[in-house]
Amino acid sequence: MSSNKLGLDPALVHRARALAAKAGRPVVDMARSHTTVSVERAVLRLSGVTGADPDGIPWVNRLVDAVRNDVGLGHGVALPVFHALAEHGLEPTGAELTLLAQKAAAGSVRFDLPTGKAVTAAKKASRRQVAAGIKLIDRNRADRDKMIKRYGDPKQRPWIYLIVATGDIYEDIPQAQAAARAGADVIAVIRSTGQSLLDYVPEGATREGFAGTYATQENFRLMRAALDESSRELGRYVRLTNYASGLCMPEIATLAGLQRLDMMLNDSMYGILFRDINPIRTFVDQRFSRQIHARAGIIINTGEDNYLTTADAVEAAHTVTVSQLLNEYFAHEAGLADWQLGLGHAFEINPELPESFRLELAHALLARELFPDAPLKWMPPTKHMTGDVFRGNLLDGFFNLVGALTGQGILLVGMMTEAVVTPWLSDRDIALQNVRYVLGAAGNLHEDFVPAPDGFIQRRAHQVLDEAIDLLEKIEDDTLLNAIADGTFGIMKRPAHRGKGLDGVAKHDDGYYNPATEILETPGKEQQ
Amino acid sequence: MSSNKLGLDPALVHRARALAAKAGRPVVDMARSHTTVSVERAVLRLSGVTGADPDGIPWVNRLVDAVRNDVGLGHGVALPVFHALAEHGLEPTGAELTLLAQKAAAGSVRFDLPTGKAVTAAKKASRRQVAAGIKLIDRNRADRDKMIKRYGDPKQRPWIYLIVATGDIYEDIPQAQAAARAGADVIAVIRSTGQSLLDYVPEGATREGFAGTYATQENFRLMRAALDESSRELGRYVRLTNYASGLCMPEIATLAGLQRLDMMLNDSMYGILFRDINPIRTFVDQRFSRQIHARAGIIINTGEDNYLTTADAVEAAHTVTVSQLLNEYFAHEAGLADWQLGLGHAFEINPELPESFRLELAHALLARELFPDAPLKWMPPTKHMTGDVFRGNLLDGFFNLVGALTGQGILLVGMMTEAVVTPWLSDRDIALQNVRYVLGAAGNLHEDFVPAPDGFIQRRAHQVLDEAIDLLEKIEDDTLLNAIADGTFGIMKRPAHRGKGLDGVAKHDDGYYNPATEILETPGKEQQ
Amino acid sequence: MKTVIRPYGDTTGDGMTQVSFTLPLPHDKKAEGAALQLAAKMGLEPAMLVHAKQMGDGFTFFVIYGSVRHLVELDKVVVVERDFPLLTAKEVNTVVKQKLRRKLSVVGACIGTDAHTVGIDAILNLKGIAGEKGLEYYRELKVVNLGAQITVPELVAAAKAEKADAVLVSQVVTQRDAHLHNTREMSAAFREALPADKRPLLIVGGPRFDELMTDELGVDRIFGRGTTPREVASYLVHALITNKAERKKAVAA
Amino acid sequence: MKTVIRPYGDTTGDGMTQVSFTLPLPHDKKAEGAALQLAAKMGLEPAMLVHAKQMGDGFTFFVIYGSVRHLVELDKVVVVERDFPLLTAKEVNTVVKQKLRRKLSVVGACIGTDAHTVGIDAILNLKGIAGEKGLEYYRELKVVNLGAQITVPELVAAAKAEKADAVLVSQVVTQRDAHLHNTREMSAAFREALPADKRPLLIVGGPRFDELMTDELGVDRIFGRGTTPREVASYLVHALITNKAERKKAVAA
Ligand code: B12
Ligand code: B12
Ligand SMILES: Cc1ncc(COP(=O)(O)O)c(C=O)c1O
Ligand SMILES: Cc1ncc(COP(=O)(O)O)c(C=O)c1O
Repeated sequence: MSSNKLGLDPALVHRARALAAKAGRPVVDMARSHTTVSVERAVLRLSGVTGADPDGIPWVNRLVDAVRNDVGLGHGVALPVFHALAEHGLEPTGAELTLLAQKAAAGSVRFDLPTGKAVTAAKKASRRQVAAGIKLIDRNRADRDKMIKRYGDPKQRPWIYLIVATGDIYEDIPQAQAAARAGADVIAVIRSTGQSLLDYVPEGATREGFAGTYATQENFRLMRAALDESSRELGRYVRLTNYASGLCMPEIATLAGLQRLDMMLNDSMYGILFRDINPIRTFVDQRFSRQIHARAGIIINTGEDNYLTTADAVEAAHTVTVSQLLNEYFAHEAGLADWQLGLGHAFEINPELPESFRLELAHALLARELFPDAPLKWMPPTKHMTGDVFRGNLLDGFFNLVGALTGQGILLVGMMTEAVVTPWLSDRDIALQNVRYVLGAAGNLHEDFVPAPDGFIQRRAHQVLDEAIDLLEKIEDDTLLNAIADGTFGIMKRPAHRGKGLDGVAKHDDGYYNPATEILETPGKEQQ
Repeated sequence: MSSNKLGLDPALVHRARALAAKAGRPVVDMARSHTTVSVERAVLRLSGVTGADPDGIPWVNRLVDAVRNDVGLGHGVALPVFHALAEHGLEPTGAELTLLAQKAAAGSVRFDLPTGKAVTAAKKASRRQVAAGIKLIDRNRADRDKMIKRYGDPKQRPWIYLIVATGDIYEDIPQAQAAARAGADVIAVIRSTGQSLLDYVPEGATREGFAGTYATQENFRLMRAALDESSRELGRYVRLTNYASGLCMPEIATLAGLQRLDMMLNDSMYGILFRDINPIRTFVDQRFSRQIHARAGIIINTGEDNYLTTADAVEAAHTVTVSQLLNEYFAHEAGLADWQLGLGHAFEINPELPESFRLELAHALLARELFPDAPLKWMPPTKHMTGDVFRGNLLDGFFNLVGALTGQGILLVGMMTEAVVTPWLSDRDIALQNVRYVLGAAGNLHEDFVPAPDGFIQRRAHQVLDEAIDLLEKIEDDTLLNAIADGTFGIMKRPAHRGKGLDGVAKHDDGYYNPATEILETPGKEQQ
Repeated sequence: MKTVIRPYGDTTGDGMTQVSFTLPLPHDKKAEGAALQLAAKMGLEPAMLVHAKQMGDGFTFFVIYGSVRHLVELDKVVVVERDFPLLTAKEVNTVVKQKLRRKLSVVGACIGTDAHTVGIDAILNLKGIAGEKGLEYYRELKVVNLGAQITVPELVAAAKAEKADAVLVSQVVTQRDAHLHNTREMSAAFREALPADKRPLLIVGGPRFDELMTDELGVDRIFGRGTTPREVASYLVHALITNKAERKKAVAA
Repeated sequence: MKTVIRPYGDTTGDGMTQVSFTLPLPHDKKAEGAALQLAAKMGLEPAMLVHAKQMGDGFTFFVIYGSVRHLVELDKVVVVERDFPLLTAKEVNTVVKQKLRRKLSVVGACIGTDAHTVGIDAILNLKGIAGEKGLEYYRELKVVNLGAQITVPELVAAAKAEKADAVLVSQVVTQRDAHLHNTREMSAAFREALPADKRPLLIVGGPRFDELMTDELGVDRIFGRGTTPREVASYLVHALITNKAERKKAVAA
């Protein structure tokens, strides 16, 4: 749907985009000149390092820590690791790299920076090895394309997106399959509450998350396999989503690529604002993770909806727009195409407010018309949901209707028990029935929805866009990092030098080398 | 709201109306040349006859039966009764008329038709006495106007209409008051299941109805007094509704006028179709009852919604339109003004049907635009409601939305427990919350609702109007009574000479006299 | 299959259940405590009171979630399972023709003040329901549908006049147990009017009946929500023809 | 007021109640029977099964209405009633200033992996909630809000450093009883780290706590859904100043 129901001024829209680029540019520059422990671990994962020590700490962590101890991170881990590999007469394979990690952990390897010819050798070896990893990602992308061709995409827009959150992958799987059978097009496995602050990715199949299941490579694999089964059964490719955000964004993004996940929550600021992760760490991690997603053909979902759980959805509507523009800029810069941009927004206006539904329509349509080629992720009411589940199901219905009227791409299905529990099996069924009713009965009502010229909806949308431009001007003036420090987004104040994970950031030294970035930034050659 | 969103052809609309008048005319002629036991009892009620015998049979019944026994009904009861009154030296007052009834029941009075001067005397006496009754109705109307002036009408359209149905007037009253406090503008007290087939109106305050409370003069009085209290408390005149339909339509209409009820369910065909009451009986009763309502300033509610519980709401949509046009014709003929025509229609399309919501919009908007000055009574889903109360509340929300989008006048509030029980206190509260949300959040959305030119909604509305005109042509050809006999409405086949209550009908003899009809048909003099 | 199960929220055995009700109390802490007490008595443990809303002066509506401690014992579940074969219309007609050798006479009605005919019409009328034709469609059945608001004496008279093999009664209104009263009145009237061996098979149906109550109500069979004509026709053939011997025995006893 | 009441549908004493749950069974008569068995165990009698829907292969969702036979005994309702006077901000400040003669030190946090800060922020931050300012607004209170995902050792350390009179902990995530585990861990850590008379007042809050569980959780007070800052401030003054004598006694015992 690419309409012009709001009569937006193209010059204004262009100006908003240009301002976002200006405001974002310094952050990109910062991201390009820094690395993090997780970026480096992602490089090792791409090189084939797998598994964890007996305490559950992945070998990639042990190896990066060892390298860092010996030579710091400023040159990246690729050079010292592949140099050491050669020095110890090991082959450049995943298995032998893992062996190296084990040795390093045991203290039997010391790392040095190679010099001279050894540099070229290490570069070449590491690039070859990482390229093999990226090839797996490419193959997954091709496989996905094939499966979509075979099984087909959902018949309708928006795609129906459902959450599974038992904490136990073996309870998640049947629930996800049941949800798919009941009509879900996308299944998201919510993560355990603690995971995003873990500076490592847990290993193996897990059964003990709190309000979500750990994101692990094995859990990804199990769930994707289960949904492949469902796709076959249903004749419709069922997509799988997980969460990249957190201290391990680059690695989880990589694992998602390696296990053919289809969408990932990946926001440029969510970790900063809602997990108190250091802003610099986040921006650096984010850029790498998005480059991976771009390559993997994964659709990202951004997190603007979250702002409206802490800030007021009317007062802060323009901050959502600003953030969407920033997320778009960062995404394009990282190589993501428009179809990969599941920009977030939400139905979070206090339902008691007069005209709340029309305000929601105005906001949702603004997003739709600002980003005509992005799928847009439309999030259901959460903040104003209460234990009154009857009312809850009603609000979700009107949320679904806004989704249909404004052509949203991805509809995150709201649950009537939002304020009570993580979704029960029956909640999901009731919620899907709600979506089916609204899309079936009123899915084409957008044809008859014409915001009155200069009426309430148009005026509100114009006002939000104006406020967004004002704010972008301020941000451009004062820097994005300061804006974040001031509580611009979600009323969360996050100074640039506070927050978790800053110690995992390193500035590039001269001669920093990252074979993954190199490959990802010069596409074409390895890509098929 | 008087818009032209459907682009209806005024010539076609005019033609539809003309056809309805032609089809209705023979029925009106029939009604004008017949009377019924209930019409005559209504005359006596207007004259002030009250109370019942020890078995609960009202004195009006005993008196009419006695007259009928002696001289038949063909001349009406006014002449023989007032003649007998004079003969027995009784005064023309309600009390003495009641006394006469008691005597007649005891067999100590015989009735004759007066002749010569006695005719003039009886006419005069009866007319004076009935005029006093009608004066009470006029006074109630004036009181209502005053109270509306003082307390005000509901702030919003549609008016919110809620049902109370405990079977016990003393449980009904607090529930009605609670409903009013929670936002109801109109309270309807549903009747006990058996009442409409009783050929008498029960007396006194009652506590033992099934799925509804008996309509009695005393129950009317008690509830109206309670709602007057609520009106004072709330600063908003709360209207009261009951049901005229049934074998006692003329009398109940009269009692409603005497107790200042504000709206009455009064359909030209409901009793025929859904209570198997004889068609002739119904049409005669209906005309008289409507003349009373016209005089009393009571808004009538017609019953087209019911057709869609037995017939399919899409297939039979045009039968609703035809019936509305007929109801309008009969109403105008009986003296009702447009603002008194709460023509019925309903949200009864199978919600599984694709585009069901847009079809509902098309139908509701057609009614709106055909009858721009009538308030229209918009009825909630019932047939496709199930025990899934969560889904039920959602459907009711979308029903409310159609009401708001199409400018309905009276919104009968749907209950999530429709398929389960007569409404509980909490059901009503949840339902009102639903209405409040929809009207508050999306009440003005009609400004942005513009059916696409020649789009789905317009085409559907035009199609229904065309089908209605076709059907009216057939009816005009074949007579309305035959159409009813053939199952045209609600798939119920009701031949003209079958059904209950036919024995209570009498053709006017020469010299038939009905002081009430006389007064009601020559307004101006008695009316203030 | 396990014989003991519990409700399922999102984990096997979690017992999760939702409850709502109104208490005649204004909303305060005490009222919430009262609601939780009731939840505990219902077996919710722990119970979360997630919503409370006062309505008018003296009532509060509550929504409660929690884990119910009761176990569902599958081996003790009592239900009326279909104990007769489901036949096609053709089979029904054949059995009637070959074994009864006359038309099977059925009289149907909606009795008392109940005027909900859609249910009985769905069973009897040609049109049927859910894609199945009603009993009128069955060549070997003679169906008289009396319609709504039929009194019990009218029904008994019609059953006699039609020499009904079976009487089918619908009851939809349940407020104040209207359906139970009317059914009892009806079965008592047939017991009084006719000797046991002349009495037609008595069948009632409606969406809110408990199918286990046949004895209490004095009827032969109860059909509930979602009944289809074919089930009824199959039952008629079973009860009146195929299984007649048993029935005779039972009546004699 | 009566001391025994029942739920109210539309008539006093009717006991009407609505229940829904899922059973791990495919939908058939037996499953409906199982659902009705559970309803009966919960005390619904008679129970009407009004909705059943199979979900996936092996689960069915049920909605049941019916009259619950349990009585609510109002005299046996146990609740945590507010047992302290509700003060204005001014009054709180005055008491602290006059009786404590120093600022009252409060440390707040959301512990464990829980990152829901809106609730604790509503209590502590200037902005407050429901038109009431948070504790930061109280001149005589010194508030340190540690924010989200604070570990218990971090919290204990901060409480010591700030010489906290009271520690306020929020827990919103309840899946697998996370809130209960975290609270127990927290109170145990304080018991271990500090002698009884040095230990700050321990308060937890969150929408799903049972306010009666203080003893089980080892805390002084629990605040639930819809708590306002003023209630908390009033309680602090009551527990730490006005009622200190009693508290001392209790601790000694
Ligand atoms: C349609 C309808 C009407 C129509 C009836 C038209 C008609 N000719 O039948 C009209 C509009 C006239 C009407 C009026 C009223 N109705 Co009404 N109506 C309904 C409605 C919406 C649908 C019922 C229906 O048709 N179901 C579809 C049929 C196919 O299903 P069914 O009846 O369950 O039948 C199936 C089975 O039960 C079984 N079955 C049924 N009978 C029999 C008999 C036999 C022998 C067998 C074998 C099987 C069998 O087989 C059928 C097919 O599967 C329901 C609400 C709802 N959604 O259920 C309210 C409902 C039944 N009505 C109700 C009420 C109260 C009334 C009124 C009394 C209201 C009033 N006071 O004005 C009036 C008066 C009616 C009266 N005197 O009885 C209440 C009953 C409450 C209760 N539990 O006691 C309901 C539940 C609505 C409500 N919540 O208030 N109603
Ligand atoms: C806002 C919100 C978020 C925001 C939080 C932002 C922030 N900075 O706080 C974001 C989007 C980040 C978020 C994320 C998640 N959330 Co969340 N979230 C909510 C939501 C919508 C509202 C909570 C809220 O703010 N309520 C408003 C405040 C004012 O109310 P309150 O917390 O009850 O506080 C009041 C009282 O309880 C009391 N109180 C509370 N604490 C304290 C402390 C003291 C000392 C005192 C005296 C009083 C007190 O006073 C307060 C004022 O009256 C709820 C759903 C809902 N509608 O309730 C889900 C909800 C709480 N979230 C939930 C979940 C599962 C998550 C996630 C784990 C999902 C995931 N896996 O990704 C994540 C991760 C969060 C984590 N690690 O903890 C679940 C919890 C389920 C459960 N019962 O276990 C809920 C119920 C949603 C659901 N149904 O799934 N969430
Ligand atoms: C963009 C984004 N990332 C991540 C998350 C979840 O993060 P966590 O796993 O830290 O709770 C969310 C939550 O909804 C989100 O919106
Ligand atoms: C026009 C009309 N009259 C009367 C009734 C109620 O009639 P009864 O009291 O006969 O059930 C209805 C039912 O909804 C109706 O629509």
